[in-house]
Amino acid sequence: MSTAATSHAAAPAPPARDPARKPTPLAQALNRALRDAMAEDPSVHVLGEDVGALGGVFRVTDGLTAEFGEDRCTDTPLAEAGILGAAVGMAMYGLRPVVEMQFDAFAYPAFEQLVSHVARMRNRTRGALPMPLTIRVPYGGGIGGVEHHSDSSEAYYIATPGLHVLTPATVADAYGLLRQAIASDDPVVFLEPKRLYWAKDAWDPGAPAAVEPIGRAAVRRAGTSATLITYGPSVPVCLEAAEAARAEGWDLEVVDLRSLVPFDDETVTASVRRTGRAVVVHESGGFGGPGGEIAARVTERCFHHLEAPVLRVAGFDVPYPPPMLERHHLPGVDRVLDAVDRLQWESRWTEGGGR
Amino acid sequence: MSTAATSHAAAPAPPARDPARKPTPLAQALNRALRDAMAEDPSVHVLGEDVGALGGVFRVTDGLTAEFGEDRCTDTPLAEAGILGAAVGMAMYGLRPVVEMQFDAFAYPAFEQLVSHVARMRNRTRGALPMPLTIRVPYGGGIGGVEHHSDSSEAYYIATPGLHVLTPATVADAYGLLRQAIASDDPVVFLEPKRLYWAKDAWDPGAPAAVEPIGRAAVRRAGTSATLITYGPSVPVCLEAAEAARAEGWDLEVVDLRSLVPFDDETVTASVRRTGRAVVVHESGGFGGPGGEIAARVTERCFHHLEAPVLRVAGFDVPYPPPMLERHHLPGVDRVLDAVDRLQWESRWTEGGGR
Amino acid sequence: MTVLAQSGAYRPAPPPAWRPRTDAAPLLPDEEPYRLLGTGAELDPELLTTLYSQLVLGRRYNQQATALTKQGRLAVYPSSTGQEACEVAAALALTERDWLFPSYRDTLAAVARGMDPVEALTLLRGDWHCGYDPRATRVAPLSTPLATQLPHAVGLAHAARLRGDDVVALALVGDGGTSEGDFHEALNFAAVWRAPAVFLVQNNGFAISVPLAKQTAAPTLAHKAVGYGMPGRLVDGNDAPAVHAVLTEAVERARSGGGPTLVEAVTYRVDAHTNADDATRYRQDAEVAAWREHDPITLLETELATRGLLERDGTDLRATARDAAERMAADLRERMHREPALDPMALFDHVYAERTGQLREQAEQLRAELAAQEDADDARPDADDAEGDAR
Amino acid sequence: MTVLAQSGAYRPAPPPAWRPRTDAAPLLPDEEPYRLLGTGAELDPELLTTLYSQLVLGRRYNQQATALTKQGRLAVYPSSTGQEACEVAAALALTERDWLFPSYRDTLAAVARGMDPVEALTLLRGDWHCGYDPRATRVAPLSTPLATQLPHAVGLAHAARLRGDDVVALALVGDGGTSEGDFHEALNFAAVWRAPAVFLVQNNGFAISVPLAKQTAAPTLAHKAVGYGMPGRLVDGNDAPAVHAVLTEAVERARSGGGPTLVEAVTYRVDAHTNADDATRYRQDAEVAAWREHDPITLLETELATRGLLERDGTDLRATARDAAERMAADLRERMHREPALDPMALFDHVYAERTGQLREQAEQLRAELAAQEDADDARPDADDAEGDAR
Ligand SMILES: Cc1ncc(C[n+]2csc(CCOP(=O)(O)OP(=O)(O)O)c2C)c(N)n1
Ligand SMILES: Cc1ncc(C[n+]2csc(CCOP(=O)(O)OP(=O)(O)O)c2C)c(N)n1
Ligand SMILES: [Mg+2]
Ligand SMILES: [Mg+2]
Repeated sequence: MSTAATSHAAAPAPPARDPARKPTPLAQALNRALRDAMAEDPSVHVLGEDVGALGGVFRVTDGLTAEFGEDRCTDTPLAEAGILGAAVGMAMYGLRPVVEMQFDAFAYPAFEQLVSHVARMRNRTRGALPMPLTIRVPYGGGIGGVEHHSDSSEAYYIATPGLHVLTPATVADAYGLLRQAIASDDPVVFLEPKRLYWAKDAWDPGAPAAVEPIGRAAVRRAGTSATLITYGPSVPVCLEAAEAARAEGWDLEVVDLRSLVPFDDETVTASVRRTGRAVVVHESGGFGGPGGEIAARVTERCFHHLEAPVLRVAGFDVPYPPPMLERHHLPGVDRVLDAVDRLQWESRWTEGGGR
Repeated sequence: MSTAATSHAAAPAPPARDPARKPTPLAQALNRALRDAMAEDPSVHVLGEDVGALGGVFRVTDGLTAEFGEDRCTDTPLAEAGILGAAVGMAMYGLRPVVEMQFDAFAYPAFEQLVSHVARMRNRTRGALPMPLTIRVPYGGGIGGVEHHSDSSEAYYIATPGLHVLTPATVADAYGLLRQAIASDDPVVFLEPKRLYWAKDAWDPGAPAAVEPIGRAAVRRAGTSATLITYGPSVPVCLEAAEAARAEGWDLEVVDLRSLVPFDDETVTASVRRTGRAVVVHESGGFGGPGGEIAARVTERCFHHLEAPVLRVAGFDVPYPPPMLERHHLPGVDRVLDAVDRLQWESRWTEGGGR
Repeated sequence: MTVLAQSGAYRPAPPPAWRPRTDAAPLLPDEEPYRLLGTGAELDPELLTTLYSQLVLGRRYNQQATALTKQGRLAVYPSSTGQEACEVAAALALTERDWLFPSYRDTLAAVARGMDPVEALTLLRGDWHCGYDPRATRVAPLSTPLATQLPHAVGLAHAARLRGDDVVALALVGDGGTSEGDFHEALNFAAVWRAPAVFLVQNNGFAISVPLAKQTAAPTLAHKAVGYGMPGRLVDGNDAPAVHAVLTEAVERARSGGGPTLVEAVTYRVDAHTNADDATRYRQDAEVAAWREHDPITLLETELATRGLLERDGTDLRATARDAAERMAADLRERMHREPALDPMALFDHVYAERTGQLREQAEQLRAELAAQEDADDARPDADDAEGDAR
Repeated sequence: MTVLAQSGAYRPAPPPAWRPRTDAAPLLPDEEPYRLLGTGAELDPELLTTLYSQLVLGRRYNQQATALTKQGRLAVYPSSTGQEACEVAAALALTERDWLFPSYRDTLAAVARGMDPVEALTLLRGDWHCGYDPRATRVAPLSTPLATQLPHAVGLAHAARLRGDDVVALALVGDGGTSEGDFHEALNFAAVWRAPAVFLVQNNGFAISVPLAKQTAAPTLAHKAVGYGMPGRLVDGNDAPAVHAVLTEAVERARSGGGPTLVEAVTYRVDAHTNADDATRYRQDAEVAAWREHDPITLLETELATRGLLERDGTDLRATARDAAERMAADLRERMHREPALDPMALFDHVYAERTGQLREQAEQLRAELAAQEDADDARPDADDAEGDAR
């Protein structure tokens, strides 16, 4: 596992005073969310490739077939458009399908079903056919995966009206956001940061901590010098960068978006207005990636508060590299700090804009 | 046809002094480009649905099968992934396939082939298997098309490294850019603005005007007050807005990007540095759309030249509306002028920044 | 059979004992398309007259809708003229609780199920995308992206069975649509899940301009069934009672747990692809003329005449059917000439269960624009016709 | 037959005269998988000994590659142990100018064609995505997205035929991969175009954990051929000469203009899906044990013994084969322990023919970072091992 994930376990979770709170891997909290949702609501059905006896290649569906039977957690034929399309039909009949796409790049065959149907069915039918679907997509790199196993495809999803796009970065959010996604009457693309599957936070499965609702960002670290706006696998990286930045005299705020759609302008704007500087950090490609949207809307809303342009730290605009080169591609602590360094700190003095 | 297209015919084309230059619809210039490319290079093959006897639903491939035979211009079975996948194989063998996707939304079934293979094959093989493919996609609305016939899907393509993304807005570019796309050794998603198919410019098919190369934007109207950054179907809208803006005392520059990837930072940045204000205009959805990227990179490069945040005028973040409502959705002249109006003109005086 | 029953890991004996799991023969279609008309088969007179009235109504509906495109009252109309037997039989083969999954060409099937034609035509009129409530009508939205509705039908049928409901899903697709990956994936899912689904391929010879010979090299499209392990049935698509019989049998098999069926109905698209299409570019009039000789209405009328069913209680079935059709057409014409009142603000109403902040902002923008426009219109002397130009 | 020859618009006679276009019988597979071993059939001794040596080599290759994953020298390895007969026969059925389209499991087929195993394993090592030149080797890149390579094979075969070249494309796919839409679309294109392509499905019983019974309800996967109008052939995938014979026939048919063939080879994935998989979660050891009894190497060795072909000119074929395999393994081991030298700047080299401005900027950024890092490393006392930790 990456050091990022390890440091993450340390950083945001409060010390486990409560004995019921045990270090729990993020994947296990997801598993628990599925189990609890299925137990509570018989209309929740899980389907996908290898989600049954195997429990999914990341074991997120482990034990569900044993507990709920094959009709509730179903190994499907190997055909992603078929899986998502069938889930659309199930949702039309009132079920709440939770679909697993095995890896991000293997969700692409289902793209037409996603864009042309999942995202549009409610609107098409003026609300008569809502799509209470959750599409779980393990995404991102950093796990040494060979080609097609490390894509970050969120740019495609956020550009598709009708979808909610969520991504947890903490164990509590893994559980809480997934429960909210399944309970939502709107379709949710639920992006699971692969390299955080094994990251642990202290967490009590018996009494899962409440989390902010869909559509709210969370300030993971308060700071005054600049805001790091980030999500998913880059949250631990930013927290680590913020720690390291103290040595340089910077006190960085870290905002974890949690929900890319709906976007929490309020929290983000408030933070950037306070700090006057911002860097957007994500692993997916820069050009046409979410960072452009975020930087643009922050700038639209905070222009006169900005001491420097909102900068972006993102994956390079290249196909995801092979394992031996991925460390050069992934935005790491150094690259984040380099960007912070370019936030025109001298202008504070030369232009006299005190804050 | 929309008034936008009509006004476009009037606006950018110089008066047809040369008698060989006749008012030519954009679709016809595309047809001519295909024909000339096929005549010049026997490795150019056209394939798609209804491209043969019918000549395509927009008649862009009209006459090609008659002239070059079914092996060169081929009606395929109705399966977009199959079409694009077969084209990949043809390109692997050294041909230059030109694929027609019948409408933008019907390119989605081919998304996996596009993202996982077309965009990556050269990189995957370290240059051994380039993909000299052109994928023609009629895009955008304004033609009264029922559901799925008016999508603007460029956000998906520009976020995919390995693809070039071009879109002509003039008859000369329709011909010139398509020839360049076919000649390119890289895969090109060639977005054809549907509602400009019937827009005419004076143009000589016997001696087609040379156009700027791939990767260069064109200043379609010089101005000093602010820059409208746009492309494809929104170019005529912006030109019309620029004309109308004269009444308000604004002298707007209009930059036609032509090539979304590669992006011409040089031309765009030079323009915005000159004018100090910019609005990005496109028809595709705002959130996660190309406008975010463009606004963000312009801001990164021109921050200290900007009198106001770069604003965006885009389609609403809704599934493309039915024909009876599309005029409310499409960014028109008024919406562009409203945005120009919000470019904080008073600050010029209050802050004393003369230009 | 439930999914559970098939759930055990597949444990093939090693190859020396390996056998194909079932014999393909019962899955293969007959050599000849199934026919009833002219065969002297026993047929329910009630069914024949109902089919006839519906075919006449359907033909008139197709004509009226086509006429409405010329009057600018429909954005586009893909006619099912010549295919009425398939459309009508599909509708009649279903009970009220069953679901129909039409493609964009199949408004007639919805109408034959009892849907208001104005609602059925909403999409093609340029009004909202889907003009009816699919849950109330058990008709899924008309599917424009080809074959994408087939997995929906499978999922819905599967869900209904999991719920223990007696529901069958019948999905319609064209010959062209069978080439799409979604066709393949849907049929495979249906067979593996033994979902109560029926797939009706209307092989009308063309996918826009592309003839069947460029679409497939299979003996028939019904032969595709064997690759999924479901029965394939071939039927004369212009023989209404034959299509009805084959579909009814397939629906009953699905209902009773026998799994899905693929039906190919051989028919012909007599009109152009849509009103916007020019069919002379890719086919000869002689071909169309030949198929007009095999018209579903004429065929059935001949049968009714042979059986002495055209006159009953002194009334002529043809006249009754024609009159009903004319009434429907007049009503449709009249109502389609009224401008629908669309609220532009509806753009934002159903994207999500609740408007996002983003959409609230955009709705405000549009509201302000509309208000400004109204003010401007009010200021004009001819303010009266400012509204009403929704097209 | 050229595409042109099929190009006329499809002009069916009206339904009364309508007939299925061909009889399905020649397309259907035999009831029993085709077998040669133990049948006493006439077989070329040269072929048998070549196959044997290659199988032994292949088995050793699988073992060595699996061992390399344990030593951290391969990122992942999907073993083809138990499937060597398919892999080797596929390679041997092709001439040098033919193309092979492997899936991620089929490095052995590439090696059996003569590719350097180190090049074949480049992807799985975590080094560059494709480690060989597909044009030089006529082996397409290993395809990870399932079934997506099949339309490529069709397109390439079609292109070669259009160019008048004598080239056949053989594409490999798993039983799971047959469920994907791309499988369907590729086979349909191949049949309609009569492309010189052969599709070999290695039905090894599983798609990761999912058994065949959850993948299809078809009698056999070979039965899918009939739905495309191409012959389907069923073969014992552990009978190397049988697979070779069936593929050779299919390749020859394709080469001579007879169009594509679908071959299903019934075999078994003896190892787990990859080294990262835990097969005990979804199958029993007894099943694996039963298949080990039907091992392709043992079967062929028995045949060779029966025919007295194990000893030739005083040398034992088994020993010769084993020695060659050990040499290959030792060489592979040795070379895979050398760290490949990857240049991080290569990230930007092949995204496009020329770097875009965007990529030039990003390359500069990385170059600066690497330089800064090198300076930092140089400053450290243990600067010697600063390089070389490419993993
Ligand atoms: C996925 C997709 N690709 C392309 C189209 C464009 N298109 C609309 S109708 C049509 C032909 C359909 O032919 P067929 O399936 O035979 O149905 P028919 O029109 O004959 O009823 C095409 C290509 C589409 N609607 N969806
Ligand atoms: C499009 C796609 N979906 C999912 C996967 C993940 N995946 C990798 S291998 C595999 C199973 C493949 O089974 P099969 O086709 O039978 O081949 P085998 O592994 O048995 O050789 C799956 C689901 C993938 N690689 N591509
Ligand atoms: Mg058709
Ligand atoms: Mg398998």
